[in-house]
Amino acid sequence: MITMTHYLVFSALLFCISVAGIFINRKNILLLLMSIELMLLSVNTNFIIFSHYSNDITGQVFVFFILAVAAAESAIGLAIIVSLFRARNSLEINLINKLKG
Amino acid sequence: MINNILSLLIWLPIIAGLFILFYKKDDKILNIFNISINLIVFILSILLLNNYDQNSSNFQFVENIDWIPSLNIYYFLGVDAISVLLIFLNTIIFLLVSLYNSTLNLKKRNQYYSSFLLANGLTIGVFSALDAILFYIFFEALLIPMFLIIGIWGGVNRIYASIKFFVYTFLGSILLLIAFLYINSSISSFSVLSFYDTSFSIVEQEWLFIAMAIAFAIKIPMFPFHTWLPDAHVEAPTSGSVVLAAILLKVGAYGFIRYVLPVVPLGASSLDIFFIILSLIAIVYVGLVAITQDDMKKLIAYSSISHMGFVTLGFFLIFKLFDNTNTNSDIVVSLSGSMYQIISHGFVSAALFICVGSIYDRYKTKKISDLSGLLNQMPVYSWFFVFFALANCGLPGTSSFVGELLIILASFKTSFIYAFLASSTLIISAVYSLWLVKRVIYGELKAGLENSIDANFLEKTILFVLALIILILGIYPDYLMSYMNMTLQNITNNIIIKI
Amino acid sequence: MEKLIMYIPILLLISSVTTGLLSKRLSNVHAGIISSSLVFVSLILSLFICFNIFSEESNILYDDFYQWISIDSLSIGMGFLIDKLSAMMTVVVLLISFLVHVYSIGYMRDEKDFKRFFSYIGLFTFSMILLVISNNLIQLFIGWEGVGLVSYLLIGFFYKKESAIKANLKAFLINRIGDMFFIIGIIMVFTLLDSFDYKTIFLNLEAFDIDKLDYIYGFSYLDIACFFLFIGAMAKSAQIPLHVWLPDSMEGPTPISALIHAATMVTAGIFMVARLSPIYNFADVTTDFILIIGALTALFIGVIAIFENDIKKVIAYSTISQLGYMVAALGINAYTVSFFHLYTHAFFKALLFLCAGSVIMSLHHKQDITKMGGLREKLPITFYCFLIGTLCIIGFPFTSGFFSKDLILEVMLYENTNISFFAYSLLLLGALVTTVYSLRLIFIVFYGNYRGGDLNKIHEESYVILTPLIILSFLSLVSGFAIKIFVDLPIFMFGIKDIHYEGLIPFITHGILSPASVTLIIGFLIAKYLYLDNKKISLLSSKFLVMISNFIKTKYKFDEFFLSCSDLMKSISYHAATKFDIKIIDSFVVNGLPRRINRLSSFFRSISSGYLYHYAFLIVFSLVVIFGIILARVL
Amino acid sequence: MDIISILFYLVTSVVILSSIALIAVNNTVHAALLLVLIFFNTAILWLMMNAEFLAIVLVLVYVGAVLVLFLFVIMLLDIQVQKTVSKKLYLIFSVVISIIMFAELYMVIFYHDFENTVVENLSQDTSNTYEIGLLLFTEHIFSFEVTAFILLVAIIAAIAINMSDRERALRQDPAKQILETKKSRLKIIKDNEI
Repeated sequence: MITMTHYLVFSALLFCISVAGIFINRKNILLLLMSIELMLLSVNTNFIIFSHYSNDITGQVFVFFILAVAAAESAIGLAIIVSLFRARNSLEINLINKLKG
Repeated sequence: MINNILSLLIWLPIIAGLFILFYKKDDKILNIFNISINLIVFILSILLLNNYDQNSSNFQFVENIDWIPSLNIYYFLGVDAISVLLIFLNTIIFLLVSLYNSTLNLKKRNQYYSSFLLANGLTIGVFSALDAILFYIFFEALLIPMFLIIGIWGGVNRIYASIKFFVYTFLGSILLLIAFLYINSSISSFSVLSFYDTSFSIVEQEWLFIAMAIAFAIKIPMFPFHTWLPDAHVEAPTSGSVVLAAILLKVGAYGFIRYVLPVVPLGASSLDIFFIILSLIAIVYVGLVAITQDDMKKLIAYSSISHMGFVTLGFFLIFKLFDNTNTNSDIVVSLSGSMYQIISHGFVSAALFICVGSIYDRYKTKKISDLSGLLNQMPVYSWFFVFFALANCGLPGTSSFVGELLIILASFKTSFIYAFLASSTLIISAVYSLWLVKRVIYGELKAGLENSIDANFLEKTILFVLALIILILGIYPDYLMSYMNMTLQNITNNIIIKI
Repeated sequence: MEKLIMYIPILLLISSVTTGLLSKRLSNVHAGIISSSLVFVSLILSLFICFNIFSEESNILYDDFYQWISIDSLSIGMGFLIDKLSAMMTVVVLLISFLVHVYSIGYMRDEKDFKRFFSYIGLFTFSMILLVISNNLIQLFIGWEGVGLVSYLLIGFFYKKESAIKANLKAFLINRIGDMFFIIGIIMVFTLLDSFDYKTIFLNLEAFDIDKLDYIYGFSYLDIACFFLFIGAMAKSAQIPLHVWLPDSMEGPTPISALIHAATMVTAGIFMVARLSPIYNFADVTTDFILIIGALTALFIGVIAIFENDIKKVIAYSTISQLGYMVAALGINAYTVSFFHLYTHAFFKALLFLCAGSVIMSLHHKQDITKMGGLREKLPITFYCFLIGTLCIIGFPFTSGFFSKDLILEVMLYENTNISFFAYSLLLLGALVTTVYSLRLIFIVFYGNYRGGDLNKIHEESYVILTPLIILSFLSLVSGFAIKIFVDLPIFMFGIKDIHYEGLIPFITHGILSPASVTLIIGFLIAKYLYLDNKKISLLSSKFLVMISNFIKTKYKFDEFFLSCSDLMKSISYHAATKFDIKIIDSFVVNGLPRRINRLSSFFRSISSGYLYHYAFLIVFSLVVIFGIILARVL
Repeated sequence: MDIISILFYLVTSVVILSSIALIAVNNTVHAALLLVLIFFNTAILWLMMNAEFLAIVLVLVYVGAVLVLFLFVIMLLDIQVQKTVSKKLYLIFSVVISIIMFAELYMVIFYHDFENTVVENLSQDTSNTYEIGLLLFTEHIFSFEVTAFILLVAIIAAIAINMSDRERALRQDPAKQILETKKSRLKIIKDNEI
């Protein structure tokens, strides 16, 4: 029998992997963005799990909003990446340290 | 008009200063405008001086308007005799400085004048504010024009000097603000009058005293906090130095007599020995340091510190005096000496800085080793210089003697050692002042120093006025003494009541 | 009468200010005449006042011009107190000042800064009068510093000469050392007796219970106060060891040496002690000290003069030596005697200086006596005046010096204590030394052959210069006969010390028969033998004596001592400035604190690398940690 | 073990493995394709939880639009695939951190003991899409409108960001073209000048 715990553990595992993805990846900012998408996915999954098992549809409405906002975010993110690439001709993260104090 | 004269004195130069920022076309009009504003302020201060009733010890010309009543902050102005005299000193120095400035070649003339006008108004504000927060705001805002004057029109190393000046004094004022807020938290008022009625425990008073005393000690400056002053003086333009020495240092001394001694006398009396020692160190040690300075401005700056040591000595002797005699007459003598020294030093140091500045304008050097025998080239200047140098070493008949005499007198009544060390200034100040005169003024004219003109009419007028004031103050000091007497009696009573 | 007194300083001030400020408008001669006549008017006024004072017994004029300071109980006025002492002193000061004014019109006529000079001596006379007529200690101090100031300005009158400006700085600083102690002394007196005013001081002193006096290390409070006051007098009146400024002060113009550094200013110390004599009466230890200092000065500084070759410096040393006599007389509380010597000395020393000035002027500003000689025929008037001056100083019978010096010696002998006898012997030896150097001067300068080139170019100066000489010679000769006045002179309110004086004739006979006459004769013989006949004595070239004379020629190394003091001060100052002030306070503390903060901030700066994954890592890491903490609490 | 369990384990293992692959690969195209796989499988999981509407939206919007956008960008940018080994230190740190994080999450999950939560399929009769629509257009209508506005802003922002520097954009300027002369375009360099 697949219980709520199974789902939750899966979702947690997915989240942790995507967190590791953010650190491990130091070459390509696109992969970073993908890791973030993955993270959002795990979060959404969590919403759906709780919505399902507590029988409340509102959680799914939230997922809907998150999906919309995530789409918008990835669109802007990609736009930034494009202009960044134009400016620096590279997407390597370890070359981007303009914030250095 | 006479009822709102303080507001007028404060805001007229400030508004004029802001106004002048927008006009930069004609230097002549700027000069006339600047001088006339300063002249008006000066005349107003004479009115103030005349209309002040010296037989009353209350604050006069009081203006009390709601400002931020929810935080107990009021626009509360008023003066007693010491404020009036300091305001008068302030306006006359600024008038002379504005005259002097009009003889200079300047970049950004309108902004320069604007800074001075702002400083003028703000200093009057400092001296007339009776609300601690209002005082604090003027006290801090005063830094801005001074910072700009040093930082923009200063010498080579001006950025370092101006930042040092700013940070140093700012650091002190934070402590001051904390002290004010603490007092407010217990009496929920920022008015000086209610400060005087407070009664804190001795530990509280000690802490409050330390916080406020450091703020003002930096401003004066007292011995270990003094190193910003020589740097600031060396880099500041001449008029900036004049204002710095004649006015800004007095703000610290004023703070002591208005906010420290009467508010936390117990704290002050339990820690006064440190301040007496620091003052004596300032007198002897800083005086010694002044002797071998090669930069004239630095020398005068150190001598200023040494002379301000007398002021603080006079302030902090009072508790020991009271312990010894239990009467207030000695305390009044000591405080009178300090106040007199403050006013006298304002004029003497201003005059010396103007002299040095004029030498710098002509020869582009302040180094003593580069100069010699100026008497041959510009006799009028040189004689004024000699006169002011003599005044600086406390020659009787000049104003500096009076303050020093009274303070040495007071210090003798507490301890022979204090008096001995304090009177050693007679020798030390003579050494640095007259050795300076010997090397710069006397002797054969050094090659390469020819072709400079003597003082022009305006400069002669400025120096003559200063010399005249110094002489009059030295020959007939009783006018000021009796003018201040009631106020100082009142302050003394405020202090004694709480001990 | 009181009004008249006020006019004296005012007139002098006017003289100083007009010649000083209107220097461009006035011609030299006019300036000289104006200031001389103003001084003359004040002289007449002072004479008038003096006669008035003497015509009525113990009449004292006392009032304040104005209140200088009044704070509660402390009140200091500017005023005057004219008794016989100050009235006579005023007359002496103004008389000599007037003569020097007149003399200077001739002497300084070629100077560029003629009017500045007159302004200075006007100011000097003003300050001196302020000092003399003052009725309180603060005004005394103001005048005291004022004359010091003018002395400073006048020594540096030739400001281009390096030696002159060194000398004036030295003079002022040494005087300042004295002044520092002087002001402490004044304040000590004030603290004890609660007033600066003479009248109140002395009244309080009379009422004061001497037994209640504090003792510090065995010295009474008054002893110490008087000691400090006397240090001030030592500096002003050039007593060992603070005498070093006076010989150097001869860099100033010669009339100044006559007025300030011989007749008036240097006697201010004597005047001060005489003025405060009621207090000094109680200071037994200090008066002994004064006596010793005076006697030592009188002898040992006199000895230096024998080896000095600068005509002005010889007279300067003789001045110091004569001041030693006065101080010694003060040391046995014989204030009037001291004052008598002050009074006669003022005339003959001014005379000597003015004569020296005349000689110097005739020789075109040569001062070295080895380059002079045989000037007797060429400068007859100067010679006779100089001779009179010399006779006075060596105490030749019937001259003024005879009376005053003999009186000092008599009183000293009469005192009859161990210490006074010691001082007496020193003073007697001093008298011998005085005779030797004075006669040496006159023999070398006016006798023998001229050693400086062509004698024929030399001629007497104009009568503007000679008239004051003649007047002074006359005064020097006759002033001694006023001895009765001085012996009876009451110093202020207190009775005088009993002075053994039987009348003029017995005094003269006694004086002629005293040991002083023996020293006179011996001195004359020595001087004649050595300097007039130029005989060599083999004894003098013995090793021991040469060593001693070489030591004397170094002036006992006092100059070196003060120089090393000033070097010490400079090096302390230099080290304090560079090592302590700049290095420790400024660099270490003041700028060190921001440096620490900078270092801290640069550490934090290195943490924020700008890399996204670093930030992300930090965020996640702190998230994990916070989460862990919450978890640990919940579970 | 029922079919649901098998499906669950299958799907989850695919998702986990491909997500591990996703963070490990260097090739961006591969990564994007792996992401497609992950999304598809997650959609299956969502379907298993009766969230049909969202599962379909995920496939349509994410796989169909967003990931295609990713692929477009990847192709547009022509990124060189660089094979550089990540520093071991980073690897260790990240793995450790994620393991700790997982452990913490795991503890939370088991602490709450969600096993007891019972699924009551009350809404079997109405469709999931209907219910979401009902909620979305009644209670959350304002949020919905805001979302729409956010999307609009995103569109405009994406355009604006890439429009910003005009210098680099290749554009014809007829006026400049006319003014060009032969001399200004051509420079003859002689032998000795080289």
